[in-house]
Amino acid sequence: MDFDDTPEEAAFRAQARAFIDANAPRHLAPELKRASFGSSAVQSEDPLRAAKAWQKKKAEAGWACLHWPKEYGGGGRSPIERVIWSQEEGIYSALSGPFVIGHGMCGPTVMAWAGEEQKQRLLPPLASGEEIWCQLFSEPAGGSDLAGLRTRAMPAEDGSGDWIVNGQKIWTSGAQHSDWGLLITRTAPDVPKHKGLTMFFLSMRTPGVEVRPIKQANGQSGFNEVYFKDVRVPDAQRLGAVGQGWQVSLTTLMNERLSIGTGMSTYFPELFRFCLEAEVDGEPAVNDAAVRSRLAQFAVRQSGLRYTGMRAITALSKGQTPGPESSIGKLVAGATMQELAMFALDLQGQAGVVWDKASPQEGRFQALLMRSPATRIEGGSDEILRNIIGERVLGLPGDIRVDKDVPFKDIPTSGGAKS
Amino acid sequence: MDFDDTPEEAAFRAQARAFIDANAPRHLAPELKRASFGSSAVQSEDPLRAAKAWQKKKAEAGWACLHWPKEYGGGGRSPIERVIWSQEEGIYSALSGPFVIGHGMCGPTVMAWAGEEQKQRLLPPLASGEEIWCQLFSEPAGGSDLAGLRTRAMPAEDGSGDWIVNGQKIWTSGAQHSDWGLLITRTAPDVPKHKGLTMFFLSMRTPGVEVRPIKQANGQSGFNEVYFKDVRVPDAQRLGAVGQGWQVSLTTLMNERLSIGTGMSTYFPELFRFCLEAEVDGEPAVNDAAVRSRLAQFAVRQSGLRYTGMRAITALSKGQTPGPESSIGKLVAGATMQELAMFALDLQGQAGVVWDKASPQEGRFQALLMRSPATRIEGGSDEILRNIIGERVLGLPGDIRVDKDVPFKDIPTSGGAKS
Amino acid sequence: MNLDFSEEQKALKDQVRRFLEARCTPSTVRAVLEGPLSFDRALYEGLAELGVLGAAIPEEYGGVGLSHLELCVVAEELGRALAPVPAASSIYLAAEFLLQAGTEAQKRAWLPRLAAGKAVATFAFAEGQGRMTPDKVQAVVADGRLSGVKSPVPDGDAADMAIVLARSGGGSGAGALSLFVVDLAGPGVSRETLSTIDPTRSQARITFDGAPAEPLGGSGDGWHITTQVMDRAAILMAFEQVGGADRALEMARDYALDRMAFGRPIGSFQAIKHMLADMYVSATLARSNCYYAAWALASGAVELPVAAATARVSATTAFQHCAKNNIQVHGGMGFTWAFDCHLFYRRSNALALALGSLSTWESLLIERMSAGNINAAA
Amino acid sequence: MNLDFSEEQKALKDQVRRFLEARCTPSTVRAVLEGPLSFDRALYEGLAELGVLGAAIPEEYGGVGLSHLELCVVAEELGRALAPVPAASSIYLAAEFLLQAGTEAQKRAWLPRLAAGKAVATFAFAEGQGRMTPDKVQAVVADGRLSGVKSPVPDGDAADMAIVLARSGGGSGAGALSLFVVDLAGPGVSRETLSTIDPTRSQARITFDGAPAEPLGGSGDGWHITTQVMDRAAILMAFEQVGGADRALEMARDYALDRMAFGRPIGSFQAIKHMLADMYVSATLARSNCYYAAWALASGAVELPVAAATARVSATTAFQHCAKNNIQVHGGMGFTWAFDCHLFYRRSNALALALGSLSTWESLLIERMSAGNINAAA
Repeated sequence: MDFDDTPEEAAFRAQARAFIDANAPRHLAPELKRASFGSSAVQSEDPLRAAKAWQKKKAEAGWACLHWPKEYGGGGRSPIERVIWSQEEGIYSALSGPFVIGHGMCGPTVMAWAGEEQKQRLLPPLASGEEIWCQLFSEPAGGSDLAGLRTRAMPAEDGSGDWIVNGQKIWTSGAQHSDWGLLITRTAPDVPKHKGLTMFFLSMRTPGVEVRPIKQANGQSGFNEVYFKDVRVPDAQRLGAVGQGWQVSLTTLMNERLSIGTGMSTYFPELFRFCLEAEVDGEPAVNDAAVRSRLAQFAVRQSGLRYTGMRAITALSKGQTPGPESSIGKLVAGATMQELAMFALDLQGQAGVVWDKASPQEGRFQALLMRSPATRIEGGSDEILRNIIGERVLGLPGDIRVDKDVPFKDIPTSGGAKS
Repeated sequence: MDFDDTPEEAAFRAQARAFIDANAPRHLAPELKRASFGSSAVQSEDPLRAAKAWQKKKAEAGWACLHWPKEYGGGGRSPIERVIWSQEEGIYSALSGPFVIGHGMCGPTVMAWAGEEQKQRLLPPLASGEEIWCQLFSEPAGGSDLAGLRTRAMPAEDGSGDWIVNGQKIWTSGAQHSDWGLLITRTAPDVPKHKGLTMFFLSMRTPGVEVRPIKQANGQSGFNEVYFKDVRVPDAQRLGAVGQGWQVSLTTLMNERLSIGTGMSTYFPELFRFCLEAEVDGEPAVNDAAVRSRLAQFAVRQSGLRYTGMRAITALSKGQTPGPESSIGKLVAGATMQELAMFALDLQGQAGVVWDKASPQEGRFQALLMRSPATRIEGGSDEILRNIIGERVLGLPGDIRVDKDVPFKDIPTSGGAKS
Repeated sequence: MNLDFSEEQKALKDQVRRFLEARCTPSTVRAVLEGPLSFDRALYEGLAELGVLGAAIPEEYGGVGLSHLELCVVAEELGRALAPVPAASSIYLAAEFLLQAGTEAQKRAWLPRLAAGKAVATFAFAEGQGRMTPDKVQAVVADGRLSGVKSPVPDGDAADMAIVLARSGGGSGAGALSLFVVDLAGPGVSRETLSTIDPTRSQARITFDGAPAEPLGGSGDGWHITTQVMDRAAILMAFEQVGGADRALEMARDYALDRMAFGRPIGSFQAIKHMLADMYVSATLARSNCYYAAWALASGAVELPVAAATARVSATTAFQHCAKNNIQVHGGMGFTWAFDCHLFYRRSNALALALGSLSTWESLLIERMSAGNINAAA
Repeated sequence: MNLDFSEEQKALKDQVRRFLEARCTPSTVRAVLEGPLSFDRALYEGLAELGVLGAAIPEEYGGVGLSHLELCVVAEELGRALAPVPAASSIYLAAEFLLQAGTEAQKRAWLPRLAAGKAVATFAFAEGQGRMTPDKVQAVVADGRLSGVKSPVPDGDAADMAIVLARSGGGSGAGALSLFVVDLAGPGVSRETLSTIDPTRSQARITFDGAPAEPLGGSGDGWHITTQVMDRAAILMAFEQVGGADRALEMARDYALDRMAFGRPIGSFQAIKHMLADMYVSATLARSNCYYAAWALASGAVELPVAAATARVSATTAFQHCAKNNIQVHGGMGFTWAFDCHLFYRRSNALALALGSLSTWESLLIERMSAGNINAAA
């Protein structure tokens, strides 16, 4: 057991560090460090421009999409090298927000399912940040039940072979500045739900595509609704066979779960610093027995996630696939962040209600309180994650399914539900 | 809002108190007060004899089974009078342990389903404590799925009309000293599970009935297994029609939930007294902030259960049926007791491991730790109670059932499970 | 034994509910959330006309002269409807201070206007972050003039008058503190509305710079009276919290019945069903504790301090629990601005801090129980 | 980066597991639970022969001379098998005291016998109920004679030797405490086996009445050395707890797969499935924290005190959680004496108290982090 690099890893880390030292946008470092939960890290300039500039620099020097093959604009590096890179990139990785979906999910799907010519066309500008992708999967009626989607693609009546898409997607991160979208549709409503889906990609500038930002409960707008009205998509932009959309989407979703860092943060370090400064009954809060007990339970979850992440990195470093333990990260972090925010506000007393960027803690626990409910839902709700752990990790049987062998159109749907 | 009796209630309470003052076995009071969780309250004499003696006195004066009709040995009183009685009976009610099942569950079932002659025969000695009843429902393969029971009753081949019973029951409280048992059996395995059941009562002295105590995880033996080997039961001892056993059992189970006291205790008062005496870092434990926070959360649950009970009594007192809020009692109390016991041991430090009746706290938190897991299971597990609250109180749909319309014999069963 | 409200009180409750269903819809709440106003004055005056603001104020002071039980019932409905009105500041707090410690002249000057909803008053207590203790009070009154900064003050931007806890006459500890009535429209007062997690209940920073201040209650009695009034307000606030918890539970239940996933209502999944059952449990415990506290409040029982802390801890826990899981049951839709879940989430977390945080009340509860009143919770 | 055990260490783990599967079945555990013996001596000597007791003891003192990482691996397997042996007292504690503070003569006198399982030693620390602080130590050594009562002492009824924390030479606070080696077969020692919640790990009350006592470590260094050794033992104990948690989770999982209710395996119900998922989460967090602590232990890192408290808090929480819910998953059968669930429940609660309770370690963790080592958990 050690926390050291192998000599090869150390050499690679030195290279990465040298590049970052020489090239990273240092002038943005102060605001990147101070970034509070759920809001864009960069405020002093156009965040999208800052993101693209840094990505371009990385791409030119071979540091973009490190684990992708070189011929598609990647670095041709190993998974562990990618982890080392992201450790070194540190706060600057927050700049990459606009590319996360494209690099982490859309790119691998294109790589697995598109033809060679399309890959040559699509992947390099995705890697270099010139083109941004979004993922058009979730729907109002879908939610945890992704395969319940209703957006229809029907063959155009003009015999062109094109598809005409109508419907609505939701929770699309970055749709407003995306060039391309990965779109899953229903092409056959009269077969069981998982069998009637087909995957496409399309330009977000195609006529009939409309993006509307969703205002979130915390007042921000990181997500969008995307409406499709008679949108024409060429058959050449189909990924996988007609009816094979569910299998294609699994590639996307599996890649989502494969991205491994050093564990999600629970914001414990921020809470701990606050408790060193704040007072309870005239003493530093950390001296209060009740505060200690709560802090200790947060501390061991934070630390447990950190070292769980390091165990996954260890596996990568040995050329193995990380074990199922990585699946616990968001489940633990989401609930912990919410409890932790409530606890921080409690310590602030009546003033905890004040959400003020000019306050000593810059309103960060208030922002966390208001953002954390989404963490427990997005990218797999707590309930779905417990199902995944129960079924895929522990091998328990699936839930009883009443919708599996029924034609999609016969599955009962909500009455007057908005979603 | 008040905690006062109506004048009629006050008069009744005075009567009850006078009877108890004059007749209760005062010499047992010290040990009844000290009774620790899960063990028999009376140690100084035969607890069964003490129970029967007190019940007989009550019955002679009309205080037994207060809410039963007089013609069946009861007191002909209202539900609220029964509650007032039990408040006044206080610690002496702990003597009634052997009768709880008979009076609370078997008696009402007999009253609802037996013929007049049988009621005249069976109920008065049950009320007076001369005869004790047990309830033969649970089975090793049953558990939460009561209707999954396998004990078979088949028509005797001699044409007598008698039934021959074979099988096994489990978790039978008091079987070892019971005179009668209320027995649910499967008479038709080829129809759906709820439709093939039939209810009987039988003498526990019938040949072929064998009672074996179950040693529990905490070392005590409050429950039994009961084995049936070719036990002959006359058809006259059937309650309800053949195949109607499930409906008959619902009478029994509903009466279980109707018995309302002043809420279950969580043992908070005991913990609080302990925290007044115990020290943390040289100060009374109640002064420690962490202890206070835990105590406060236990306190409001204890108090919430207490006043929830009083709201139910209020409804009774107005001649109404208590609302669904009574269903939360055991769910809250069970989990709370277990957490509370762990917390008390924590405060005792390394010595918390010692389970010694001669210790200052008489080992009561250790006993509670070891007994409380059963509270979360017996008479409806936490999971079943949450289902009941979700479905019957909140009106949510039932679980998807795969066993409802299938012949019982075709329902999959455990492989090598012991139970 | 009668741990329930009377038929008349239940009728009042129905009446208030019907009134609020008509006059305080989610869009009423959103108008305050998103708009420039700190509360809905028309709604507040409507409540006054209904007679509910003055429910527990004697008729001689312009009230209806009912008991605090009626006010509890009203509070529950205000909580349920998330009413964006300053009732907590003006009625649960300021009016109670006046009733408990005001001179006849002070009562006559303010209570009728508070009951009529024509004036709003508040209690200026906190001075920045952390648990309030006597030593944290820095505001000071000398020669009838108040100086210092109070923040946050609930409804402080809209209030006409504030009751202010301040030092006077030297000394330290609780005995150095007294209460003062300060006209917020008078000289030496400047105020600023604060950004908060729940703009439907406004908060302000008030800076006093030699503002005229009139004593309320005896000199040096400030902390003692504050404790008494905070207990009373905590019970009313707990009813608001129980009302909010119940409504959040209902919303979640309704959504779980309606929303389909995998071909069945999501409420048929045990993960959701059991989450809702647990919400019901905490809401029920809180309600029962509140009923007990209502009895103590109305009867002036010695158990009041323990009952108030019990209700407050239980109701805070329940409302936070129910509002948080209401979002979870709604899934992604629950995190949109368009759905109402966040209104309850905001309010639940704001009320958890109003009158002092959960940990403060937990500590108070056990302190009070150890001080001898243990039987109350036995 | 290598936060994992080596292939050799994993092979050792497999070897110990196979040995224990053969030699330490549930009936082995039950024999100690129900019988008169305080531990299974044959099993213990078998473990010694396998070389695992002496894994971290240098060869010159009769050990195998591997590192503490190997001992961690062994501890996990002892925890998993609920081994009824005094390894915690004799190896994690007593041998560590000797290695940290013993004279050459003391090491030679005891370590070879402890490694060989021929002698058992323990640490006599607690003196009755409550958190141990320096002021609670009343046992006293004067003129080389120890007097006082230590209770509970783990394996105190079976041990041949005890290391005892006692006052000597007057003074107060931690500086008045020293450590002593006491031969429990010698004069002035009487002992009594205590009834406990987990008789598979014996506990005793030992009364010393002028028992000869030989100093271990410097005079006045007792509390300091104790803290160091307790940290090291806490890490090893945490591995026992993780082993127990994992096994309890496996039992519950297996039962949930096998047991049918309502025509389907109970593990297909979300109530059970999600309970098991949460058990997996806490066991995984604990394991990862333990790996970190193992690194700190083996490398002598300055993070050791924080890492030890982290592992201890996390592993205590996980084992109690998994053992408790293992019973719940088993339903009624889980509460029978015949099923093994209660063995894990007993052990989980006993280990939670050994070396000091959860609340003590929680407090220690934050105290240590505030003392400057915050980066360890950042």
